[in-house]
Amino acid sequence: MGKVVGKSVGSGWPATLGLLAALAGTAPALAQGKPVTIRAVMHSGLRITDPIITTAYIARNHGYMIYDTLFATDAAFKVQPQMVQDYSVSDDTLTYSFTLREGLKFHDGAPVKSEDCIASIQRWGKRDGMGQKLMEYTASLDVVDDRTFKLVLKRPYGLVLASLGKPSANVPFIMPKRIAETPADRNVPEEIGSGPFKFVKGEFQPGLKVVYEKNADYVPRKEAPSWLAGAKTVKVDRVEWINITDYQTAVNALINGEIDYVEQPPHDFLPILKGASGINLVNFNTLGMSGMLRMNWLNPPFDNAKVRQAVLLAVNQQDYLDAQIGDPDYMVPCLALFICKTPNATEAGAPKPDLAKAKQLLKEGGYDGKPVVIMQPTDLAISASLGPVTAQALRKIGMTVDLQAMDWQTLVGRRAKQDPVSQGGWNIFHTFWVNADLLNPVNNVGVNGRGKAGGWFGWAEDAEIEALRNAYALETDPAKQVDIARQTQERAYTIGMYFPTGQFTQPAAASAKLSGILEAPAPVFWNVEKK
Amino acid sequence: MSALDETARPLPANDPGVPRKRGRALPPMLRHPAVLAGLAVLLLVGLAALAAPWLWTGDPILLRPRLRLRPPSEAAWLGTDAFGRDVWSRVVYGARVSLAIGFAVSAVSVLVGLTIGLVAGYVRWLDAVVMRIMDGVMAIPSILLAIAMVTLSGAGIGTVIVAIAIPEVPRVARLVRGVVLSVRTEPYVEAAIGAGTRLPKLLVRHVLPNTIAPLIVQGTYVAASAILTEAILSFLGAGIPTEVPSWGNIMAEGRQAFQIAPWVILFPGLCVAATVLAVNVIGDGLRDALDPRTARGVGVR
Amino acid sequence: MSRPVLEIRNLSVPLPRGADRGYAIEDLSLTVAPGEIVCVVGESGSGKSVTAGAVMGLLPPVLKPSAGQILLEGEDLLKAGPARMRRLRGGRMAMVFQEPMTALNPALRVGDQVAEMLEAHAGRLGRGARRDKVRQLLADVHLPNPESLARAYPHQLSGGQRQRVMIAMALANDPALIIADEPTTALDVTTQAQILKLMRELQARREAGILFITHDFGVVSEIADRVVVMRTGRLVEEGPAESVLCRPQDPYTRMLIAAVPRAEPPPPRARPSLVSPVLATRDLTKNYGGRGLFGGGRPVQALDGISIALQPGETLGIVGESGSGKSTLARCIARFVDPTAGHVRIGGDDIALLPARALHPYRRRIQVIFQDPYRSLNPRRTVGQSIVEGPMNYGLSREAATARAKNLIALVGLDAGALARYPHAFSGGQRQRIAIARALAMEPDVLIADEAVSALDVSVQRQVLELLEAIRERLNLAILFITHDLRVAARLCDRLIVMLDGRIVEEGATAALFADPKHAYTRALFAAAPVMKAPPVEAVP
Amino acid sequence: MGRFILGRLAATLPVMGVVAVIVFLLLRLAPGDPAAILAGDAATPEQIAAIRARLGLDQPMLEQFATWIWRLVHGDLGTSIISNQPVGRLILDRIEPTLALATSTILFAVLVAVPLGVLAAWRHGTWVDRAVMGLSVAGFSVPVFVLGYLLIFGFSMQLRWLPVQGYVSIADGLWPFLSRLILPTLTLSVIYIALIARTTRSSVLEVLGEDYIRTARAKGVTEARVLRRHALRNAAIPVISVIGLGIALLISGVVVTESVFNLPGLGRLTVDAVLARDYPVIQGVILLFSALYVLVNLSIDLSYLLFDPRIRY
Repeated sequence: MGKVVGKSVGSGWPATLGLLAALAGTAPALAQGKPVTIRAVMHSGLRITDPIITTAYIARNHGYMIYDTLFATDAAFKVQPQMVQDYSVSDDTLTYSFTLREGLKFHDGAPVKSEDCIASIQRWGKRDGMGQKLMEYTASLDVVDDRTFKLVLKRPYGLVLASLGKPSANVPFIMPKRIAETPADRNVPEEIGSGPFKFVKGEFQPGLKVVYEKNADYVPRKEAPSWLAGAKTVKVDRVEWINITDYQTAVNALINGEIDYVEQPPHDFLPILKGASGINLVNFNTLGMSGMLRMNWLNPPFDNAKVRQAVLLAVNQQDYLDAQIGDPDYMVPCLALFICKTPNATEAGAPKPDLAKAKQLLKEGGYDGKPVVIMQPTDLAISASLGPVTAQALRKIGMTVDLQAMDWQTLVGRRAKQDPVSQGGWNIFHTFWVNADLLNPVNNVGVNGRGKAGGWFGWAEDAEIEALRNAYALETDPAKQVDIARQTQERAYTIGMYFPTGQFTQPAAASAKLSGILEAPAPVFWNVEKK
Repeated sequence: MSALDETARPLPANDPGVPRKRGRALPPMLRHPAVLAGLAVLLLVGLAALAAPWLWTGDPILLRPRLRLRPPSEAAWLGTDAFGRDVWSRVVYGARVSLAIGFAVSAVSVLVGLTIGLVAGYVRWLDAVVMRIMDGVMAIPSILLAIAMVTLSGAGIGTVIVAIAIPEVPRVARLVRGVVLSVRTEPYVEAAIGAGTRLPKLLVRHVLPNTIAPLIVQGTYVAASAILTEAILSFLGAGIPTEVPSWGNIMAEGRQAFQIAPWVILFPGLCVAATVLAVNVIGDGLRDALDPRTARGVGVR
Repeated sequence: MSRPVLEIRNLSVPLPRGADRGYAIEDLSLTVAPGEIVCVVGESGSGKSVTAGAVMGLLPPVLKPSAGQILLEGEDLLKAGPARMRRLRGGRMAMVFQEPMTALNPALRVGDQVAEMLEAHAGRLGRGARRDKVRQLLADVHLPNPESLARAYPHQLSGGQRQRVMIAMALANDPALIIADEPTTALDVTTQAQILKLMRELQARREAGILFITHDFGVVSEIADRVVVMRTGRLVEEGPAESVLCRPQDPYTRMLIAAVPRAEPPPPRARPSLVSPVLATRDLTKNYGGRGLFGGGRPVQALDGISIALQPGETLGIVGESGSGKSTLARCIARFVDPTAGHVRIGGDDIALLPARALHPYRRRIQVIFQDPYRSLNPRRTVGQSIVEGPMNYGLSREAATARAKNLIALVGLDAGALARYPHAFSGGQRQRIAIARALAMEPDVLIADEAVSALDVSVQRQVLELLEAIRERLNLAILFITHDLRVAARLCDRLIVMLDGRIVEEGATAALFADPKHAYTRALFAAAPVMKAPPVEAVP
Repeated sequence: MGRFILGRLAATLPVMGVVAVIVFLLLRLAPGDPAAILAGDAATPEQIAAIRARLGLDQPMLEQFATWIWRLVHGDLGTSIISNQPVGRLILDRIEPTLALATSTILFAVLVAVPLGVLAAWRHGTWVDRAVMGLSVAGFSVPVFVLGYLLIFGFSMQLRWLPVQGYVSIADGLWPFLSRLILPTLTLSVIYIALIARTTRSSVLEVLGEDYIRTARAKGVTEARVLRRHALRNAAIPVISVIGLGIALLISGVVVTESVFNLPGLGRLTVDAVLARDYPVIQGVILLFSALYVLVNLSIDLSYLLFDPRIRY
């Protein structure tokens, strides 16, 4: 089951000094009256508080604090019930009926009813990839009574539970009906959920500081916590998210004891943190993350499959990982699109670097030497280093590259454009994903082949891969699902949908005073104690 | 554009620009010790920039991810940065960009400021309108104006130069206007008017030469602050394209690894400090040399 | 005779390398007895101010006396330390400076600045006693209601009043020696007369010796007991005032005295009968200030309905004190300033209210010579370029303009090589000649000389006046001559106009006006003009 | 006097107008679109268009400008597109740290720079003069984030005297408040010390050349008193104007120092808004800055009255 991870590092650079600081740093947490507070620095500032209208991870993390989910995935990739007491599936597998646990209450005191769950599922269904697919096959969602409701499918669909319990990016959080009825493109007016923490609206400073308080009425499950499933018991009074944009300052503040937790310290700082005493490196997200190189199928030269193939042969993962991470302990070279060491992991169809063939394919693909625009986000450390590596690799096979630096928001705005390069369009951009979002062909947007209508940025279009994805969704036999995943990967590589620049793990850094940090695809603060 | 919030450069707020006691041609500026020292440093940096390829430098853009963040050694004199690029080559090539920006910004802001200042100083009814616009531009904090322009219109050396220059223009314009207002009542200007000289020739021949001295001084300060501003802009991720090596870029990228690889920031930082110091010292030296009030002249009456 | 208050023995003050001569002062000896006024007179650069500075110990660090002694009541000041000198300065010796407008601290009340003199030396005086003493001092120098004046700020006082305050300050601690460095040069002639009278009266009542420095022999003859004449740092002649003025021994002294224009009008020149005037103004008015967006208060009237006429070849003098509006009149006629109302006819056309663009053809016909030689030529253009600029504006080719410049530069008495040189290579007098050449290059109908010689030394002044006389004869040129110095006006002008507060108070032929001035103000003006008592002495070139 | 103030306040309107137009155009003409940013990663073009409509970004530019001005006149700065908080409140949250840092920096800078400037002027030409000016220019030439890191590394990490980052309001305790201001103030004031020292030196130098200083010396007054009573008062005006400029710059937020020391000031708010194309916030904050800039100038001009009796308004 979930294990508490953390190797305490005692020896090394001014140990005694560090210990002294830890003691003298902040008043002992146990002093009566003073609320036990965890001060954490997350990877970015929370501005949009609606986890449904945006796939930003900070909004998802916020969601896990104040909302609860019907189902949740555990460490063994199994979907376990969370708010659901028990559920049953009809013989023809078309009707799922769910019954909620006793005594579930929203923060405003109102009990959680079936109508709340149905409204939340419908809002989530409008925006999330797997949600949209589920809604495609759903005939109706009916209330049976306050604690029981039914989901009736049009035809058998294998991923009902996998969708309702998906761990990341647009998690189906349950909100009160009145809030869930907010249109899917507008921020929720109030932050009311039924999760283990309450959102303190008064102290919220967008982009600066977010404060959560323990939800005394929350009734955790009996089972032991495992990933996002099991008991969500809160063991502190308050959690404050502070946004420190300068990582140097964040690391120094952690070493000085001014803060207790840094979610994503850049890898360059890990040696310092290892050396500092009173600080543990906690790799809560063992599944890790992956970088992705994405080409735009609408604009030449990448509208031609041969040129896309050439790119896949020109680049190699080691360069990306060296530039991005540097420290071998945290690199995981792996060419499996659906992430190594997971059920769908396979290296089938993976390209091997071959510059000669790449140059030849380039000629065959009719590359005319026009500069290729690579968008590089300078203010997002993790993906800033990928652009230059691609640029150098493409230059090696004779392509001219225009590496354009911009900030992340500009990139997000510009990649949504389908215009030609001359009118603000683009050719290549890089981004990174939490691996939990890439586990299967349906969830992994990179292999979405719906092109312009409903496809992901880059608008890859391929009927064959769409057929494979549908087959995967409808397949209930796990062995067959793995085989369909393999075929999807082979197809994806042949038509060059994207190139995985390598997996890496990103440990968090926590003060030695914290214990009980759970291993999970998202940074969660239940079960964490502060001595 | 002065890095206004971080590095507001000296504003000769009260310096009327026109030395009161006239009648002396420009004394040789080079005698002034400070100016010599400054010029020496500037020359050194300039030469290094020009002779970059022959100063044992490799390709400043070549990435060698395996050799990332190595300390200064035989192979890489100033160590390597987060992409394994040779810091020595990048600093030397970076000199080209930083110096170019420094002096291009200075030239643009002085030229534009000069024209606006001359017009505002001489054409009275235009003066009020132009000055209100200048106030408006000055009221906007210039680093924000620069960031907005660079972020909104895409990073590129040209954009950065314009973005840094524009907030400087009002100061230059105001300085020139001050000079024009005090010069136009000088007897020899009135004599020229009396002799029928038309406005354009009058401005160029009689008014303009008097603005040269204060403009040179102002120009040096603008150049110094432009180099710093470029560093600040790159630091905030809104500066020159990351591949193009400039001192600002190198420092911006080296910021992350300051505690474990301080050399990436320190060497370009030293270069920026030395160059800005040199340019400022030249500015100060010029101002003292060109301004008879503080120059040591002996008047016997 | 009791011990001299001040005795300078063989004082020498070297100049730093690179100056035009070796010494600022060379082997100077002079004495000032108690109750005596010793005038030190000399042209600019004669070292008289350096002498004053040496005595007070206020020379710039670069000028250090290298030989000799300065004895103040027997004590050698060159040996006194800074602290001792500080006690003496303002205590036993005090100084009155030339520029009253800038000599007082603009940010402090007048009374406080006088009181500071007492604080620095008469420490034991209480606050109340000090205030009374200040009021007493201000009364001594005949300042109106000292009580309120003490609370005023310097900019609220006139030039004359400020100079009286400086004198009151100097007298505060009953010093043995008062040094006055050209105290009246910057003042109007009437104010100058009052200050000189005041100094004689105060000096009679107190036993202080006065070292009075000036370049104006008129002032010397008014006030000096003994006279010291200096030239390029050396003492040229010294003796009682009467003998030096009437029987000057040294040729340089004689030349100086002869160069001082007499206050007597010249023999009347043969004047052609009245012809239509080349220049005439009618009811010319000019107001400053008034209804600006933020400008406050009532408009200031500089010219109030001035009507004058200038005949061809005639020299019309306009005399008046500062603030009388004479310069404004000149600037209105030359259209450097736009008149508020009235007419200015030049050869029949009224240019008073013409827009600037239409003025071009008329600019040529009126040329102006300015007061400050050091600012009337563009330092960055050669003399030749400055002269040819005008004619070329009116279509003359470069060659023709240069030829004209060549013979004009000769006409004004300079060598042709001057055309290629820059203004800073010339003296004040030479620059004024170049300015005249530049004006004549336009072949104007009217030449306006606005205080054209006021800034020049007496000897140089005389040469320029002679040049103007020669030119007006040769070119039959009409000149509008503006000055505050009656002696200069008397020498050059055929007719005179006396102005006061923007209006003409009297007008007439120079000789007639000098003979019996009608208007009270004109009479006061003539009385105040410092006139050489001694008989005329023929000039030795 | 009252008339002057009213007149100057009236004069601010055109300036503010110019600022409003410049900022508005700058944002609207530039690439990058807040709607796309708000719509997030998986948004479809239709959804982005819907958001644009809701925010009124699809109306003609003139209309958008008119509505913004109309609401502005009624005191409504609009709400942030990204965090849909009222812009007014966003600014209010951030104004205290900026004001605290600005005040402490200017006070510290003036207390250090003015004496230095006077000393340099008094000892004009000697090594003291060159040393002071050299130091001030050096201070000005060092990039501020390098200085910031060094100070943190020295005082916070090694000596542990001062906290690394953060801002504590003065209401929550004087020492926690002060301890977090010391290092940012030091980092930032170096630049202003250079600026003010240089201006003080040239202004005092100019005054020392005036006639009334010579008169004071002729009165036998001690050199120190000449400086204090005569020179300083008259040298004050240019120094005040450069201090005024300094205040205006500090209020506009010092982005880098705020990010290095994690001070939640106006500078970072603006930069984040610019990077996120949050038009209402950018417009609101920049209008605030220009209003403050103009008010600071006005108060500077009024302060001249204290120093120079000749000035009449």
